[in-house]
Amino acid sequence: MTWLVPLPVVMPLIGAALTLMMAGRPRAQRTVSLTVLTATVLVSAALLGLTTTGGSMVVTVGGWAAPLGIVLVADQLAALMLVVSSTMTVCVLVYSIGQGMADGHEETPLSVYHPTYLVLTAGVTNAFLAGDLFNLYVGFEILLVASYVLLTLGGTENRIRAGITYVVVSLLSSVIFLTAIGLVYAATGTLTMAHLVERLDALPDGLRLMLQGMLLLAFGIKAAVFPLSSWLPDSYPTAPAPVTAVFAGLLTKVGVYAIIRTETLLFPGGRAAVVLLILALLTMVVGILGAVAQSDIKRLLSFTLVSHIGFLLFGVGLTTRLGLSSAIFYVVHHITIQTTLFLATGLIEKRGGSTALDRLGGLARLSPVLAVLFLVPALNLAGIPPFSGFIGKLGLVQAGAADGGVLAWLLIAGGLATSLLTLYAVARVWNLAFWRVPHASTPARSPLPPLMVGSTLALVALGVGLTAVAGPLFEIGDQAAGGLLERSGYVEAVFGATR
Amino acid sequence: MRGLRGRWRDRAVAAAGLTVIWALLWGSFTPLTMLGGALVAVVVLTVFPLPPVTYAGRVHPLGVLRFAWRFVRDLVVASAQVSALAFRFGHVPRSAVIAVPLRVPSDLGLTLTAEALSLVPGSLIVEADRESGVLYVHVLGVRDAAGAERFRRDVLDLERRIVHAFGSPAERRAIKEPPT
Amino acid sequence: MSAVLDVVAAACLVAGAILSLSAGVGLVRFPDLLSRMHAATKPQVLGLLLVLLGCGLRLRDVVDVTTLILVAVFQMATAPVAAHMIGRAGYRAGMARTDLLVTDELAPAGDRVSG
Amino acid sequence: MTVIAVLVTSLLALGAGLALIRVVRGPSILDRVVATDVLLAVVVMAIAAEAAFSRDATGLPILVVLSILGFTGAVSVARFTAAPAPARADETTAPRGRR
Amino acid sequence: MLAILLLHALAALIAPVLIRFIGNRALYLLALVPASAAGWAVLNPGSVAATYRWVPHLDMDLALRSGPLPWLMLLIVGGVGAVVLAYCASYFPPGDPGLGRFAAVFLGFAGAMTGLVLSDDLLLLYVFWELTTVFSYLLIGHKPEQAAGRRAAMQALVVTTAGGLAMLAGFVILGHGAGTYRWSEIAESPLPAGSTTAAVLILAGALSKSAVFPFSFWLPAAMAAPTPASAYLHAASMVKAGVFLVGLLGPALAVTPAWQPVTVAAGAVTLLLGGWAALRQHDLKLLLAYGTVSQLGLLTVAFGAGSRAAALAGVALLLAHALFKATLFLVVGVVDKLTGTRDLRELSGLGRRMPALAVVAGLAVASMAGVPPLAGFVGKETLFAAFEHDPLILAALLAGSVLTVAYGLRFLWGTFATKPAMDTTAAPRPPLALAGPAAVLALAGLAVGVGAPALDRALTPYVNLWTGTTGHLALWHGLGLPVLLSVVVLLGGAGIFVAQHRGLRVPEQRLPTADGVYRRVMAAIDRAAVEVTGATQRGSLPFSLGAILLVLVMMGATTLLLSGFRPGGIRLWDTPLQLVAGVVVVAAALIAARARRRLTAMILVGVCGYGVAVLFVLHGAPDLALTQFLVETVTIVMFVLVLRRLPRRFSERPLRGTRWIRMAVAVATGAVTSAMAYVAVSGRLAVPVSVGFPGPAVAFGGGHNVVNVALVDIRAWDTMGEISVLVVAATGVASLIYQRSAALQRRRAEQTVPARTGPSRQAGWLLAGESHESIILQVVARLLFHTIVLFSVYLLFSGHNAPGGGFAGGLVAGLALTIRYLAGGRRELNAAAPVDAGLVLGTGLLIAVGTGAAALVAGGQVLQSALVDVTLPLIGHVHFATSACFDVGVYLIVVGLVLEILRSLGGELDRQHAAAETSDAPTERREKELV
Amino acid sequence: MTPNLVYVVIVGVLFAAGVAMLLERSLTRVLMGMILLGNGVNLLILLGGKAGAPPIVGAANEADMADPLPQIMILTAIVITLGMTAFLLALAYRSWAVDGHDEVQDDVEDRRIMRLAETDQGSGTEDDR
Ligand code: NA
Ligand code: NA
Repeated sequence: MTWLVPLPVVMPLIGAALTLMMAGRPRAQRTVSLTVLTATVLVSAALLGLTTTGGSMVVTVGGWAAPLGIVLVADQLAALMLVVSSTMTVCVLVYSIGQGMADGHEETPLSVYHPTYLVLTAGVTNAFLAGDLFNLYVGFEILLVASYVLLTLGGTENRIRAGITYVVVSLLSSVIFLTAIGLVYAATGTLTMAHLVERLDALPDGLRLMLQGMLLLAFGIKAAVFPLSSWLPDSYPTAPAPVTAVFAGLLTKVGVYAIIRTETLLFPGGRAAVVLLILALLTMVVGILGAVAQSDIKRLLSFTLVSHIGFLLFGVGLTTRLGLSSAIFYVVHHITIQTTLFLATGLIEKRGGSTALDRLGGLARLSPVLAVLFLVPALNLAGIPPFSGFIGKLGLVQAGAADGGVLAWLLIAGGLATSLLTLYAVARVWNLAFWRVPHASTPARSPLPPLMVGSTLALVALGVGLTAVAGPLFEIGDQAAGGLLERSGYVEAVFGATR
Repeated sequence: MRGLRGRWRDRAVAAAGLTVIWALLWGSFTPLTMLGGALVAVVVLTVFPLPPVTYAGRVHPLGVLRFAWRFVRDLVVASAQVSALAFRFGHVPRSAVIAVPLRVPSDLGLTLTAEALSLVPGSLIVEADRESGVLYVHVLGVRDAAGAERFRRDVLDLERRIVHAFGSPAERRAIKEPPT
Repeated sequence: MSAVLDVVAAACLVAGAILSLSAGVGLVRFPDLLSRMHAATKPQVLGLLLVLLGCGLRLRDVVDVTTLILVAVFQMATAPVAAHMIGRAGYRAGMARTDLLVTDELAPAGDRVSG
Repeated sequence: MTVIAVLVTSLLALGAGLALIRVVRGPSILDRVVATDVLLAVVVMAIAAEAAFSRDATGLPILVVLSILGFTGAVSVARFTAAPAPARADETTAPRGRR
Repeated sequence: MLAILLLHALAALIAPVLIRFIGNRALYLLALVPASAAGWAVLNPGSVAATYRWVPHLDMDLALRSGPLPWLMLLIVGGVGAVVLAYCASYFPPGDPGLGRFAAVFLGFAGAMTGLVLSDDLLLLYVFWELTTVFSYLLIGHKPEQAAGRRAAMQALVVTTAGGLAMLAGFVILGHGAGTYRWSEIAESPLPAGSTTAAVLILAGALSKSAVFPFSFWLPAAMAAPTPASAYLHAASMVKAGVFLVGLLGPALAVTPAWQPVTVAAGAVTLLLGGWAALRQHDLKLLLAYGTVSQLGLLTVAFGAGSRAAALAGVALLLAHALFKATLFLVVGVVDKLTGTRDLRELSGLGRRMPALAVVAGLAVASMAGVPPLAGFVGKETLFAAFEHDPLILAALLAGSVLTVAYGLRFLWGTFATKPAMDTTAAPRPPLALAGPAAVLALAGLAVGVGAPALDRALTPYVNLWTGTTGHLALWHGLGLPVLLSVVVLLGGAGIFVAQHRGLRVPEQRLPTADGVYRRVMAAIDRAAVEVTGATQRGSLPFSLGAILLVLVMMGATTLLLSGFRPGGIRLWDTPLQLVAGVVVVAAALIAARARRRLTAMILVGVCGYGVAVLFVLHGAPDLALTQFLVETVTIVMFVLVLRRLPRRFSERPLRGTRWIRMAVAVATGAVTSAMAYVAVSGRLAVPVSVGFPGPAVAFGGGHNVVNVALVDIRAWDTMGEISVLVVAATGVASLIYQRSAALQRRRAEQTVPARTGPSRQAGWLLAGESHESIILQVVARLLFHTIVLFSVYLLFSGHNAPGGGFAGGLVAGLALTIRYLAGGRRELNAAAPVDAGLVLGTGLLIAVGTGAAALVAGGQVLQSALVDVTLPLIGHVHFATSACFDVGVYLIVVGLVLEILRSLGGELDRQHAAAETSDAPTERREKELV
Repeated sequence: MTPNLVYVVIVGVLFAAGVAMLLERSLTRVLMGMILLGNGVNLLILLGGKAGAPPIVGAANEADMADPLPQIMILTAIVITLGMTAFLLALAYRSWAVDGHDEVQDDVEDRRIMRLAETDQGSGTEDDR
């Protein structure tokens, strides 16, 4: 069944080609996009099932065995990420169709949305499946360039300004990533990650630390780790809601995924763990303070996005099985919830005409559905039990307690404080936008498109559903973490794979 | 009305020419190469249609040889002169912009003349007036009006050589008439 | 035979290189754009042809010689165009130094000229 | 041949250096373009000469490319930058945006 | 037990629907849900446990366990909940739009509270704990139009969540140390290390939830909630959660050093401060709220003291307080609803108008004051007995009790008394539906008092968990100190009430009000947020980039130092020509960085690129050189197309001040990168994997040019990604330049106009005519065009064995189109390539990816290629690798990219500019100027 | 492997020059800085592989061939850079069309909060209306 492995990349690309050729026929484009992405979800789910029962699946692209050619590796972690991310892309696509984004009216330019969106998906899935360091770079480039286009859609003044910040910072991160790859190849002579396992181990410590640092830096920018994060709140909020949603959900997590993958596979032993933990703490605290200072919902959520990356790093930095599995669980949670919240914010903008807190009010009364769609994921984000945010955080706290070090306890304290401030921040949004008397500029009636509401509702339900399936999900996360820590399995799977 | 037939001829000539270039690129003249070249040429000509230009001229080998010889001679001599100018320190060369009305101002003739003139050092086309068929040439090392006149004559000679090498019968007839 | 060809080739190469140097010298020394262009764009054509000739004499393979012929032809077709475009732009921008011009027959016609 | 190689290399390097000086000094864009053109020609010569010395023809496709397309850059600059009024008007026609 | 919880959840979900369809009466139906919890408790007085798996990895399961204390709490939560819900049916006006939401949240809360008291897993307990906080938040904000109400909700949320999080940390310490989170198991084994810290953290949670000093302030503010909610949450149930926790964990944790001092001291202070504050209130609800605070302090003292007798008193008071305080809130609700005010200064003569209600309230106040034979009396007697030998605490308890009596009387007097010089407040008689529930609770208080011995028996198993002297619940303990104290308390309280009535002013307490502390803390957080954000989020791109680069420099420098690297050796160059090219590259780069004019900088950057291409040639990388030359050329054209519109010079630098910093960052980055490269290269020991490329490239890839075979076969997956990048980049260019669908449609119409047919000398066979178009360029462009395209095809196919390939070929073809565009503008371009760039891009991508997918369909690996060798008659041997198809896709995409660039940055900018120049139709830019 | 000093120096200079341009305000300058950085990275990658004869089987001895793998990476990088350049130029143009210049602007919201910080104010988003 290894033929399934490349499909999450191949199918969206074929879809992109077809939608490009169908320029000007939105209905056909819509059909293709939905079909392709739904198929991607199904394939991803199949991969998750197969890897859970039968272990990692490896494809040697073109039949060129590692380390000569490129390998695609679907282990449990990759498969899990695929499932979550492709599900997000489908929901967001439906939402954007509902918004009319994808069809050419309103603020929507051209017929570029569908092909670009599909390529973005392919980039994300490719990054998850990459078993080759350079191919990981290519995956990043694919998703980045697609994100540039989506972020600047319509070319308005704000989007151009934000787009420039985003594009330039991303380009620098790409340069740094490429430099890191160049250095890695210079030192080892190989690009296959499974092969690097052995060759990096043979390098002197200092050199290895340098390579690790460069890769961490590159991924840290993409993951928006403080102090590499200041670009994110300046760029994400200006995009159309579905675009921001899919960015917030997926793009930073791809960076986190890369950190998890490389730290566990290539640089085990937690050499940089202390640095990671310190960065995690700073990211959490500085990020959430940023959120508290904001007066616009989108910006506020962007800061919480940054802040909660700190939780993920916390788990990775602990380098224990529980820490990793909690981080994996938290990634799944965070992708779902952050996407949902940005979609809900899009609905707020649609209903209330703004996302600025001083121009909103009374939404709870004006649109009870919207109130539920915002409140539930907001509480989830804040780590209110029994939602998934709490479960992930609980895992991290337990993992930190198991570590028992001073730094770990500091992080637990920081994490709990961050939780509290997250709650404060979203509750403030609730107080002002939903409870306060409606603002003069709020339209009395403004129906919300059913597709937008439906897709958001689906994601809200999915987020709540994570609580119900937390046990099995944690089991998968645990197995995935086990696989990450036990490197030999990965290496054997890659080198054992033949055509 | 030589429209349709002429265009087919143009295409055939173009295809043949492209096939030759294809063979030169591969440096091989096997049937496979030639056939492949022809195929590619046809595809290229189909995908990118020829501009609606017809080349009515004929290539005259003798004229071509004569033109080539003079061209190479001019090239070498003039290159030496300009190089010498470059190394003659302390001397600032003077120059002129001279208008040369061509006698057979077809687009192709105008261009070929301009090209040949350009390649010969010391002259540079600063403007080409298509309507009136006048080339404006910047000439290095011209000292006076007589020099300018001399240059104008040289250019017309060059035009004659080109028409003799590549021109259509009508053009060859036109070039024989004394300049008005 | 081979040795003779090599010597000829060497001569061509050296001559070509000298011409390229002269182009550089003219480029630096000549006073205005149009003069510099003469120095720059012309000796290099001959110089290039010589170097290509030298190269062909050394390589001698049919494929390579035919390729070099194409290179020469292409170079001769394109170099004048670039020179013309730059020269024209320079003239239009008033970069021909009138104090060095013996005569300027374009000046009165300037406005009527069409591409 | 080595002596010839060194000689040719030095001459070409010198030519390139002089051209680079003009690229840097300008003063006009067109001067720089002309000088860049010379640099490109030197590069063509250098590649051809290198092919001649090493009797290695792998660089020839590069020569074809440079000979047939090398003028594109110069033409585009000349075509658009120094043309009359419309394209030259820069600072004056640029809209005054909000700062 | 799980069924009860699920029932609550279900009821909460359907409550709004139910209320919409059958109105307020639905509440009676819904009241059965909490009642079922109480009913279950009645039927299952013993210890019951049930466990359902949830997240075993975190040891968080649905472990439920009922014991004596949970049993009692369940009775309170379920019973009071049912009564209050029934009360709500009449309290809320019919058709109140918020009632559905209220009922849902109320039931949700009841479920959470039920879960809380039944949790055996501490983590599960925390889950329910937080849920009650959230539901409380939503109930407090039931009428959210007033800022004060919203602020109160937020305050309660933040304070109790903060405490809750501390408690969670405490739980984790305990659970981690004990290896289990089941309280039943932790309690039975010795306390793990860190229990003291855990105990303090847990107390923080418990005390904040129960509004004990210093967290008391949120509770009075929470009175913004509808009165029934206050009765239930802020009197009977939620605020008891903290006390409950102290009671639940106390038997094990009281041995930790901090437990007793903290609980007893905080409880005592709360008792006194709350009572004192209650005396000063005019709003009846606030009076009760402060009274609740005070009583919660009392309960905390009782449970915290850690003796059997005190605990027994605590349990009794817990129950008593739930009953009498809920009663009083319901009474206030009735008064408020019927009179429209809760201010005791505006109420007069209600006792006469509502005697029954007055009796009910009197009963509750009597219980509160400790009048026999009510529940309050039973509890308080036992409590006095428990602290007989602890004079300090006893004194505090006495003082507190005196205050309780005083404010109890004040409440009764304020609500029901006929005041001189005041008209009797107009009010209808309270309907039974409103007064009934209050009466039920008041009577329950009486029943508890009377049935004290039964209660005593039921609670014995719990009390036995504790150590120390045992007490008993009884109406009559015999003549002793407790009875005496009870009398003193009643008299003292009455005395204070009378004194206050006579004009004694109760001075405002001068202790720092915790409410102020909360405000200051939140303001400080807000300020910190602004300061930190202002310092780290500068909103400036150079700042963001600078931060990243500084990290790079510091990280690089540190690891370089750590690497302890000794230079092993260095070569100057592979060939001295590298030095020549290098000098050009370095000079061009440095001068480009300083250039002031855009085009100058562009040309220097271009020179730099050409120099790098030469380095590629010298390195033995002709494919790279080829591509680099082509890319540089395309780049220059693109730059010119855009820069022609931009100002000639770079704008004045607003950054002059930071110039030296930027220079330093730049130099440091360069130096560190160089050093890292040097170290990395020197560190190489192993043979690169690529030594294995050449053989298989020929054998399996069917080509001699290893680089090209790698691009289209060995590493074709990378190439597939890369062409996707190009496709999207091209799409993005179109998106930015055209912006709107309409513009792109116009373009499509334009470009499909067939090329002009027939030569016409007059009109000119060239489309030229504008003054900046040159006849020479046009003729040469047309003459060379097909040759260049042919050459591009040559490169495409020869690439497998010589420098070339799809990229180079595509770029060459693209440049052929470029030359046509340069010669004749966009019409010439349309004549040359009458096809939509998007179609070319899509086709190319489809071919390339389709080749990969086809291999999959054919049963191979994705992108696997096959070699085809055929010998054709006359023609000869044909050798062909299917990967060439992939390369065709690449070729098309590159052509499509260049075409898109020419159409957008070329043609469309021409058009926009022309439109701006000529038309008086205002363009977007002009509009901007006016703004 | 022994590093080639010329490359090491060029890489350093290209990075320094690129960064210097990158830290400017004008987007076209930033773009040019990116291009310089791209060239620098490409040479850095090239440094990690052996120089030699072009890796064309048959034209040279396999042992003398340059390492092809860095070349493949660089080729990919070059082409990606081309796409990015096109996009950024379009962005620069749009920026000019919208704003009248191609300067990178500071974020308005961030600036507002910085002003609040400078004047020692709170975020002003407390719920007090
Ligand atoms: Na990113
Ligand atoms: Na991101």
